[in-house]
Amino acid sequence: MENRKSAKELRVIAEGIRLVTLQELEGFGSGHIGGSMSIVETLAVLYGGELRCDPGNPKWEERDRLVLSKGHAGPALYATLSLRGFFPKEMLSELNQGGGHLPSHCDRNKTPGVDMTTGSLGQGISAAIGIALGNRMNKSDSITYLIIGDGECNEGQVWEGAMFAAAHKLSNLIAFVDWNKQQLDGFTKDILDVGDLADKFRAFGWFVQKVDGHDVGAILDAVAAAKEHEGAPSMIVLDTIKGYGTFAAGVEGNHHMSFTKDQMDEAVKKTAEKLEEARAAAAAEEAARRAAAAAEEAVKKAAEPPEEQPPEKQEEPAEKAEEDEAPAEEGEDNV
Amino acid sequence: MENRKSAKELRVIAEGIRLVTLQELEGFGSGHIGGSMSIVETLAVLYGGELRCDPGNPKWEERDRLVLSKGHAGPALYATLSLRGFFPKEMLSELNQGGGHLPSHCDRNKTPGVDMTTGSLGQGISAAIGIALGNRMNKSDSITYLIIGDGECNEGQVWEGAMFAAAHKLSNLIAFVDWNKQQLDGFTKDILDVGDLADKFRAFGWFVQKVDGHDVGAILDAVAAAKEHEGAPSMIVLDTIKGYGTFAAGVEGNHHMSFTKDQMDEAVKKTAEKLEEARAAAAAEEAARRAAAAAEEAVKKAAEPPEEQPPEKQEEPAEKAEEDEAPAEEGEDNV
Amino acid sequence: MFKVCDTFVKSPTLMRDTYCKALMDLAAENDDIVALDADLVSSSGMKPFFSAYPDRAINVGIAEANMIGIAAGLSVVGKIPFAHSFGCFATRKTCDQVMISAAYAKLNVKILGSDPGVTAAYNGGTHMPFEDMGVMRSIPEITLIELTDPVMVQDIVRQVADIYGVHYLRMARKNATAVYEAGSSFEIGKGNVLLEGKDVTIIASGIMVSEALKAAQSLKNDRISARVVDMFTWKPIDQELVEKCARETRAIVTAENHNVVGGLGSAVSEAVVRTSPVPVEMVGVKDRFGQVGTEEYLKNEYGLTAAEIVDAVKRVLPRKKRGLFSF
Amino acid sequence: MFKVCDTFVKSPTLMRDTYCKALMDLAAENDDIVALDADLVSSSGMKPFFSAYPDRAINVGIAEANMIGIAAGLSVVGKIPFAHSFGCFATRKTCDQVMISAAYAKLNVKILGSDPGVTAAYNGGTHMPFEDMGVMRSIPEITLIELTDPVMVQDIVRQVADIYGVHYLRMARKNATAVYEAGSSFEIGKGNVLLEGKDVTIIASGIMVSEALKAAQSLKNDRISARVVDMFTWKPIDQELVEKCARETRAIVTAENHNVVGGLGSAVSEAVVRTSPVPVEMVGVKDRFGQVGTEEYLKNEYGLTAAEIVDAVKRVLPRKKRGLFSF
Ligand SMILES: Cc1ncc(C[n+]2csc(CCOP(=O)(O)OP(=O)(O)O)c2C)c(N)n1
Ligand SMILES: Cc1ncc(C[n+]2csc(CCOP(=O)(O)OP(=O)(O)O)c2C)c(N)n1
Ligand SMILES: [Mg+2]
Ligand SMILES: [Mg+2]
Repeated sequence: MENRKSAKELRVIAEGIRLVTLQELEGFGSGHIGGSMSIVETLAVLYGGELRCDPGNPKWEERDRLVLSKGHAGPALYATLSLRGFFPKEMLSELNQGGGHLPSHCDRNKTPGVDMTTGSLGQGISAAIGIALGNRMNKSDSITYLIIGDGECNEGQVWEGAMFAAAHKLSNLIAFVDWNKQQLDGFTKDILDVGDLADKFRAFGWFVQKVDGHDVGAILDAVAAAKEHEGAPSMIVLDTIKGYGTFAAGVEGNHHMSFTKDQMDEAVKKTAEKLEEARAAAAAEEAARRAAAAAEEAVKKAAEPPEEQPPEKQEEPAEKAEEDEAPAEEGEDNV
Repeated sequence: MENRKSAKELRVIAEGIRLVTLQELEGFGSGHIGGSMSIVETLAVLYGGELRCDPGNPKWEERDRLVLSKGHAGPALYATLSLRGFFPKEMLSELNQGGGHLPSHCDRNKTPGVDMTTGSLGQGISAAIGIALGNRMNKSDSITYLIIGDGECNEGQVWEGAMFAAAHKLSNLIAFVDWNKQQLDGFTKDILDVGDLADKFRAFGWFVQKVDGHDVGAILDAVAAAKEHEGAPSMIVLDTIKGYGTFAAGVEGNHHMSFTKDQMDEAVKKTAEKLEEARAAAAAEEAARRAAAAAEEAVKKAAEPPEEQPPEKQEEPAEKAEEDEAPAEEGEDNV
Repeated sequence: MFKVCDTFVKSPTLMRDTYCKALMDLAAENDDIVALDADLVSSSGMKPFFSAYPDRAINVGIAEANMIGIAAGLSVVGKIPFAHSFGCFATRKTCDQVMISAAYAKLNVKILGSDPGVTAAYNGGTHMPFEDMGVMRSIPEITLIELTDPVMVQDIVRQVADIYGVHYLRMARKNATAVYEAGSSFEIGKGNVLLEGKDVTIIASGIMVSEALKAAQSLKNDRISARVVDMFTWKPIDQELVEKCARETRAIVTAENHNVVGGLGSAVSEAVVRTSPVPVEMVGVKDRFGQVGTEEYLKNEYGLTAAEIVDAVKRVLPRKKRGLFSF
Repeated sequence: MFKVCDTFVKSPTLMRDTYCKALMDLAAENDDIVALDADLVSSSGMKPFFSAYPDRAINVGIAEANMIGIAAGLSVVGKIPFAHSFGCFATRKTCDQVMISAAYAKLNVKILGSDPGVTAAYNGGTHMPFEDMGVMRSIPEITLIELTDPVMVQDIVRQVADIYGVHYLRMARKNATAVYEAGSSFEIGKGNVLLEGKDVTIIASGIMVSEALKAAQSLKNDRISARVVDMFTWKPIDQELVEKCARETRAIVTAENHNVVGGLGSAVSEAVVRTSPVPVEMVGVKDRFGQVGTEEYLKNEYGLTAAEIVDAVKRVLPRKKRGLFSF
């Protein structure tokens, strides 16, 4: 828990991801903006620290995995991976370019840091199950994360996987469903009403939590609770808005969009402002935290005799500070 | 309601179906006895009167339909159809014969009275939905019945159909799931635990009832309630025993079985006895009913002046009696 | 009867708009026409149909297998369902349903698979079917058609609605090079000889038809006379025409926007070897996966060009038999 | 190296028992071997494996698509999954998963489809895959193998475990006619010449291999010398051997327990027409659906017999070219 970033810090990361994703899409002129924007906060929580990985060694065996089953949201993941240092920012211009590293749908063989090839909806859950099952066989403590779409839940394979994962008590599988209420042709309630997804996964035997999918703190807490939970796979239902934070938010036809320069300039500007606000808030929080820590330290030193534990304990905050800085720096690089 | 058969009458039909199915399987020497035996009571209720059909005109457009999605239970349906007069009893010996009319899995092009081709598990629900939807478009009041297996519920297509039928409020679709707790390789809880199927279909938006699947009266009531229910498809969860009423009941490996002559002789004998008991019970009930009716009639005649309605009203019981006799006769033919 | 356009210009109408219009015309005449889609109405261009006939238009959501099963069920009660998804999903996700609920059950189901091969462009490898026809081809009794241009769409959709059985149509959604003059009509199961020629026959389909015509033009400069056939029906293949071309030109080049393994080249080979074995060169995708890119980029990447056809012709010609020919 | 048995007796061991034994031997050596099944362990004969290695044996229930996806996921973390279902479901229900999660993702997944064609016998048309290889054949880079007898099962299963990639194996579950002597070994991608001959080559697979050998014997009486090839790898097809046979015998008959449309006959035709077009006759299922019956009944019904091969040879021989042969 102590290693976890604060909500304010994650907010910085999220706005950074949103900004870079928009710039990436801007470069191409159109794209899957809706489904990319709605998972930004979740990616911030995962790559902000919850998902164990090593950007310098993307194939590190001990890493956690993410299967982005709604593979069309690749642009958001690519932005995240580049911010996290998996590949240089310049590569983002390869989005959808013939022969490039960033195809429209996620491809494990093309992009450093992408763990599974997806794009045919419904398939990701099974792959994630296989990975989680394999890790269990290998006695690895690695966690497998999975993100699926709400429209994707129309696919029967999602329920085949749901039934299996529960029957096999795959507690090392933590899934998110991006409940953004829209699929390709329109609102899910008009196309194929998925009803209450939390209810459905609960009936299928999952440990289900429902959170505001744009509230990094809520997502963070849910992931923590999911990690704690034993004996069942976890489903975190993300209550989100498709296209969140941009001109695409909740509008019709926001699945795959072309946009005008004005629209995009405006969105970029707004997001950059939000990023600045988030940074200020995080910095204030950090300053306050340091002040408090220094005060506490002073009190402790005055009151207690030296122990064996403190040195190690002290290292932790130091590590944390380092980690904290990294994404901020990356964010700056990329603004 | 008044046209409905009594539970005692349906019991006679059920034992008749069980007996003839056993004889049919006996002829071949092995077969899908488990899944055939568990749906006998449901078939008795449907072909005992709930399912509108005309054995003389199997392709009658106004008929109700049955999609037996667990198509390997064909032998039970074939026995039922022959008892109901769709084809001569002799044809039952064609079970699994090359070039014959009764393949191991149901085939709409081979067997009179079979409404849909099945055998690849999971597909029946979609076909049934299509039929129900088409009937709704055609403004027909025909009802589509569907029987699926509990193991079959592993298939994602079942849940694709479940989500669709609820979203489209297909109340002209009445489905049964044969919750016999076993699939091919063993008990569902050991192979792939389906958990509480009633819960799952409820979470998917269906009107769900759970009944003892060997209690014809309970099934009858559930079908009646399903017909009444508006705005949602119906799922009747049949609590059954695979292989019910025979040596195969609930034992391991009862999905597809070979059997000894002794085993089968014993099962046939036991079922024939049950049939006799059921007949006696039904006859007693009928006698009591007639006596009561005669008494009531006498009282009425004595007390009331003639009205306009009575002649029609009187016809109904007559019709009913006729219908009642038919299956009994067929049963006798086939014992 | 058909007439070939002599210009290589893009059709003014999009394939999908013609498809939608054709189905709407049919629906106006026949109450039994039903349209189904799997959350790709925005792509299939069927919005006008869905607006005009809401009671006969069903968006099943992202559930292609269920869609085909529902289509089969609808046809049980006399409906004539036309179901659409991208070609990759319309086949790979539904193979068992097309086989059992539709074909084996002998029902009447029409399937449109859009975005064949490189026309999937930016949707990339997961969405780029070089295998859809191959997946379907071993299903008995099914009819497989690739639609060349809007004029053919217009005519074939109408025919397919009238002919009982399972039909899979493969079609680019957007604009195609116009190959036929308006009002042309076509016979399912018969290839169209677009250009006569005596040295070689180019048997092409879909976007490769106009490439074949271009190739034939350029071959003329080399004094090579190439016959061009639009083999829009892949199954049943026009056995008679293939044999005739083999006999008369003694060499064949096939051209398809599909894997040559199991595709048109394969179907033509099966037909050729029966009675009239002649050398065949195949232009098409050589057992590779799809990827993102513009259609032009991809055509070059996979060798789906007139230049590639010309090369294939030049490779096949020296292998023609010069001696006694006994079939 | 392999040796051919000269008797046509049924193997004493069932194919499935050999399969299970082979996998158990592998599992004993290699912790990464994992078996998956979709509620057909009783059929696949894998019960001993499931008992011996409960932690590496997964019965996914009746959910074939999920099974293949899980297999792909397992291979992401280094496992070597062998997944089984009946051939019909192992292909038709999983086509999209095999294509994307396994092949396109370049993972390491082994699939066994049992009960090919008429060996499905009493399970009838829904369960009788005459199309499984056709469905898979257009998927790039996949290896397709039909296992002839237990001796081959033993050897190939081991090889397939060692070779990274997607392999689909097609195999009758019960007893097969013994074709190879114990200890024979095989090279994937190379056809086995079982019998030399100069007038015609019979290229067969699966249950048709022994029929081909019988046909060759009976053709001897008519002084026809038939070469017999067991083309157990359908993809990649042994291009070199097909060309050699075409050149040397100038006529080919294919024999398969599969639809000739898109099947082995098709793969051989594709290979033949490239450089060595010779007449090919195909023995196999002629675009028909399956049905119930004994294997014997069905072999006659669909013409999958030595007699049918003999007829095909007699049809193809007169069409051999007598004149100058220029390839
Ligand atoms: C099997 C399959 N069918 C159809 C598509 C085309 N498609 C891509 S995205 C999409 C809509 C997805 O909706 P949802 O899962 O809700 O994703 P999100 O709203 O997060 O974008 C569709 C239909 C696909 N990729 N895969
Ligand atoms: C798609 C598919 N996979 C596998 C099979 C083989 N199979 C036939 S019956 C059966 C078990 C069915 O179990 P359940 O649905 O519970 O039926 P019941 O217990 O009523 O017999 C299996 C696996 C099949 N027919 N279809
Ligand atoms: Mg959505
Ligand atoms: Mg069961």
